[in-house]
Amino acid sequence: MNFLEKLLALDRRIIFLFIAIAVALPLFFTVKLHIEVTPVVRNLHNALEALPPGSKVLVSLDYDPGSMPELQPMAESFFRYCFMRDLKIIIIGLWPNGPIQANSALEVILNEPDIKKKNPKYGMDYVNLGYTAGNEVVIERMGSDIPVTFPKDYSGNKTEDIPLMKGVKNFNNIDFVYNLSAGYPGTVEWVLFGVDPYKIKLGAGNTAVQAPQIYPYLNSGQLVGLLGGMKGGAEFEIATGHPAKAVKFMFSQSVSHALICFFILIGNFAYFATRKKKGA
Amino acid sequence: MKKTKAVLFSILIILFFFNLSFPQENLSPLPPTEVRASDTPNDNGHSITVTWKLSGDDGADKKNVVAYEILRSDSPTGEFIVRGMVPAGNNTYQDRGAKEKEDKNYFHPHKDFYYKVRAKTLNSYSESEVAGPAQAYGEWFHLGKLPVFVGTVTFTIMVLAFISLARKGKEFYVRPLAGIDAVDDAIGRATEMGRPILYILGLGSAADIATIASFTILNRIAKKTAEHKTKIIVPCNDPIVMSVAQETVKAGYLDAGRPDMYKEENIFYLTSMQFAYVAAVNGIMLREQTATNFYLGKFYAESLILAETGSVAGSIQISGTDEIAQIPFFVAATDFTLIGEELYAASAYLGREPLLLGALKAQDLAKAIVMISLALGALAASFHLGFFLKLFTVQM
Amino acid sequence: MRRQLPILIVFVSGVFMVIQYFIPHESFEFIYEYAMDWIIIIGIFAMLLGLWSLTRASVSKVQAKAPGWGFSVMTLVGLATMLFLGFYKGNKSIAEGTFFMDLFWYIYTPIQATMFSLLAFYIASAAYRAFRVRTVLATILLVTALIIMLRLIPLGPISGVNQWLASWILTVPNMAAKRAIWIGVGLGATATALKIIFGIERAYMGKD
Amino acid sequence: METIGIWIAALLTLGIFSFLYKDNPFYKFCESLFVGISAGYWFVTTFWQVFMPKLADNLIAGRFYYMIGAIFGVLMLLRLFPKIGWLSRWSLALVVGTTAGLYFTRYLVSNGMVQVQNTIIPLYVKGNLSQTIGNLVIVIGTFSGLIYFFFSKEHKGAFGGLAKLGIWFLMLSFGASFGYTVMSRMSLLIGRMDYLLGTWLGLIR
Repeated sequence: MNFLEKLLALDRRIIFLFIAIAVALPLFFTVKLHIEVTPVVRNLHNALEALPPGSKVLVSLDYDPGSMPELQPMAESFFRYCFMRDLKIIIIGLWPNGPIQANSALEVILNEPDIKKKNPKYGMDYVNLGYTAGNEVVIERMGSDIPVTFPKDYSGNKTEDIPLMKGVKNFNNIDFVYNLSAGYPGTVEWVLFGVDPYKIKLGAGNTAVQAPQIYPYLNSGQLVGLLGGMKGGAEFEIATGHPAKAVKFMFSQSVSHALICFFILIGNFAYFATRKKKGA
Repeated sequence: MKKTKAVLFSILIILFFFNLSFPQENLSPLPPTEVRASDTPNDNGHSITVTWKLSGDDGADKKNVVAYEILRSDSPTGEFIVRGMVPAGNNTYQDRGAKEKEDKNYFHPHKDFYYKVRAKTLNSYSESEVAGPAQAYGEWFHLGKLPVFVGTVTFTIMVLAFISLARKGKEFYVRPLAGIDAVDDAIGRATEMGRPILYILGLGSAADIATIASFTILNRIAKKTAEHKTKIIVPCNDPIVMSVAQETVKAGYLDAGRPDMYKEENIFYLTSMQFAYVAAVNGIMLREQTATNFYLGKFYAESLILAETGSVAGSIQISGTDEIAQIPFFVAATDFTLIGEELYAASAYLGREPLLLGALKAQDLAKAIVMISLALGALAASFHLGFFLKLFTVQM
Repeated sequence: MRRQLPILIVFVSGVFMVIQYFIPHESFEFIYEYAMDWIIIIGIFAMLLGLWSLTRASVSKVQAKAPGWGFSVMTLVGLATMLFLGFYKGNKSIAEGTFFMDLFWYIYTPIQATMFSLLAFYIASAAYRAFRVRTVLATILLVTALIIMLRLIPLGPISGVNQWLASWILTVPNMAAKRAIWIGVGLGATATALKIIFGIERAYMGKD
Repeated sequence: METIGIWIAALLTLGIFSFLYKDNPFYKFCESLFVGISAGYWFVTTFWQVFMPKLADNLIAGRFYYMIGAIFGVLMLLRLFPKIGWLSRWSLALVVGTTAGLYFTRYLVSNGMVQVQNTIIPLYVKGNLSQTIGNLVIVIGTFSGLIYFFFSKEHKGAFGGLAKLGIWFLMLSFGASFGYTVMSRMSLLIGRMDYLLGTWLGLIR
């Protein structure tokens, strides 16, 4: 068996090893990748920029640990952006794990030096209202009364007593809604039960697999902007001028994508070369 | 020109002062007009739809109306309570309620209700005249679903007609399908090698159509394995699927006349959690050295893990799913793939039962109708004829 | 009785569900909601069948000292631990912060995330094996996959063209092919549903 | 607890990864533990989150319609007793019949009518060449794809040519989906690597 034939029947484990290296090694470096911000992300960023400081932003985290690699960086970069711009954050979850994910993202962001200087206060600048069962019905109920839908926050305080929630009755008192979604219930439900009846302004981040199903809502204008998968997360970080986890992870993405393409090419090269030989 | 400016200016000044002295009354917007309340069509009978003409002060240049409140009462002169609110620019509201009598928000059907609409500015409001009475009642047919009804009836008649033709002994031709022809070879290979066959029904429940189609295929394959005296292993991820799979395989062994060879412990339940199930199936493939793997049914992300592990083990693999996102991975990593509809057709192919073949013919006829509609529809749309699209439009 | 009655139940419940789709009236809505709940409840009872099958298989492996029986002991231990922890404090057993949830976070979650991430390796090895220019079909598969993957790699001057091409492929020809599959699946599934309701497809019922 | 937990999680992660090299006792250990834990977790959570609210609470509240579901549920369990096992078919019939009826209209509408509706688009858009081409490709692609799925006629002649075009479209779509999915699969691995190298070993931050 010569080299080319060996290459043709390459042991899978060699590919596995290269993939592991291609993903792990770039994590040690911080590289300024050129990532172009696509219009769908740009639109979301512009809509957020238009909000005056003090605006109230509702963040619905509708995912679980399975989608953390893609959506957690989006949650972190969004919280960072809000704190820097003095936007008030109201967190909820339509998935039971959402508010837990929010807390772990907040833990990361609140420890960043820039944010520490701002010193956001729980109850004044951000609040976590926790999870309520009922999927899309929760959105409908929030349309008429948010404090009734979420009577207590994540740690059991009465929603009415929280300073940030003063004057927040329903969607009329919310300036923007941001939804991170990994499936049902998620962005589709926010569009159908939030945007359509209550005319809320909605931006979303989705897993890459989910994103194509959401595109029609962008074209129709029901959705302001969309972050699709890790790349969308990275674009948002670039747009907000604060490259972080997603940008860093994108280096791994590029290297591993390039590696797969490279393997496909050498596989075909070996295939052609051996075929020629046999023909000769 | 100067004069008008001066007049406007003085009006503004006057308004300003009035505003200071009488903040409420003079800023009241014009009320909404032509308020109508009627039963919401095509619903369960617990909702009334209210429509109105926008207030004269609702518009881009005036903008002082921010929202409309919808109020309801049992009598035209009684107390009106707020039922809901919509932002400015909207002119309809569905007043909905629960259908359970014990619910706080129960909406009484067949009862007279009266409505008012209130146009609101930031610090003032004005009310429309009272509309009504209106009653809510449930409908017995959803008119918006008429196209679906027509489709249902037509398709049902087609299927039944072809099946009755088949019953009368009419023979139907179906073209060969690569994945199906491979099934016999795959079973033969396992027999020669003296190794078992692995059959995976996917992650669907026993009620998923793809899973049921897969049961029929399992039944045929079990019959063949019984004839060849080859072992068949069916690990399941749903308890009901497991029960059905046991019945199905047993029936296959009965058909082959070998009920004695049926072993229930080869059709077993592992766990219902996706990746734990996959972890265990991976182990089975490598430890049992299965010669042939079938993956037929509903598959999600695990499809590629299964297919690649099977290929490491050197098994012949035949796959099929209607889960569109997973077909590419089966196509890339298994030897034969039944794409989408081919999975449903496979049961008819394998059994060659005339009745099932008849249904397949009905499917083809329906497909022809769809294709003709597509072509005609696109032509109609090119000439801006909208009626054709309406034939397929379903209102929910 | 053994075969005729079940076929009748299938027919009646199937026809009812088709009819109720067209009837918005609440009386049908109520039965529909009950029926859906009954299905869920049947599924819950069936869970016991699953646990029984898993336990019996593992126990018999241990009893027979079959190869790898030690691993069956691990399965039984894991199962018994979760069942005990999940019930011993009543409905408070599965609250956040309990040992039950610790096992979920530190054993279940990492294993399941890792199993899922194996796909990164397998997608690479499958691409290597399958994407060869052997036939026209394999070539089409290969070329489109390459174009789409290249969109994540900085390519300098041709990056823009490639981005455009990738999104065109995803939104136009890809969409066309998916629609064809969807429509086919729709017809196949409705035909199969009809065959089930009319009792023509009945292999799933078994035989006596 | 957290430190021990992270160590256990990291070791189990490595155990599963070891399967990539070859099947081994470490993987077998993780696998069998995973099966047991997951089956238990699933049973317990379904019991508390579905069984209690759906059945127990409703029965306590006096909604006895739910008894019907429970009776069918018990019939399902009779499978464990061979002599009366056939009674479980009644429950099975209810499950299959109900969902077959449900899926019938669901597939007809969302897979059939809605898709046809979306494909009825003008073949010529005045003054917009790219949309004209796009629409043309969509209609031709869907049409030829459906030809490929035709079972009654052999793929020969002009019909066979269209069917071939159809399968080309299908392959193009499969290639695109494959390439598109790579990113999300890599994301998963990046997540695990980040856990091992960052959360566990603290090598990266």
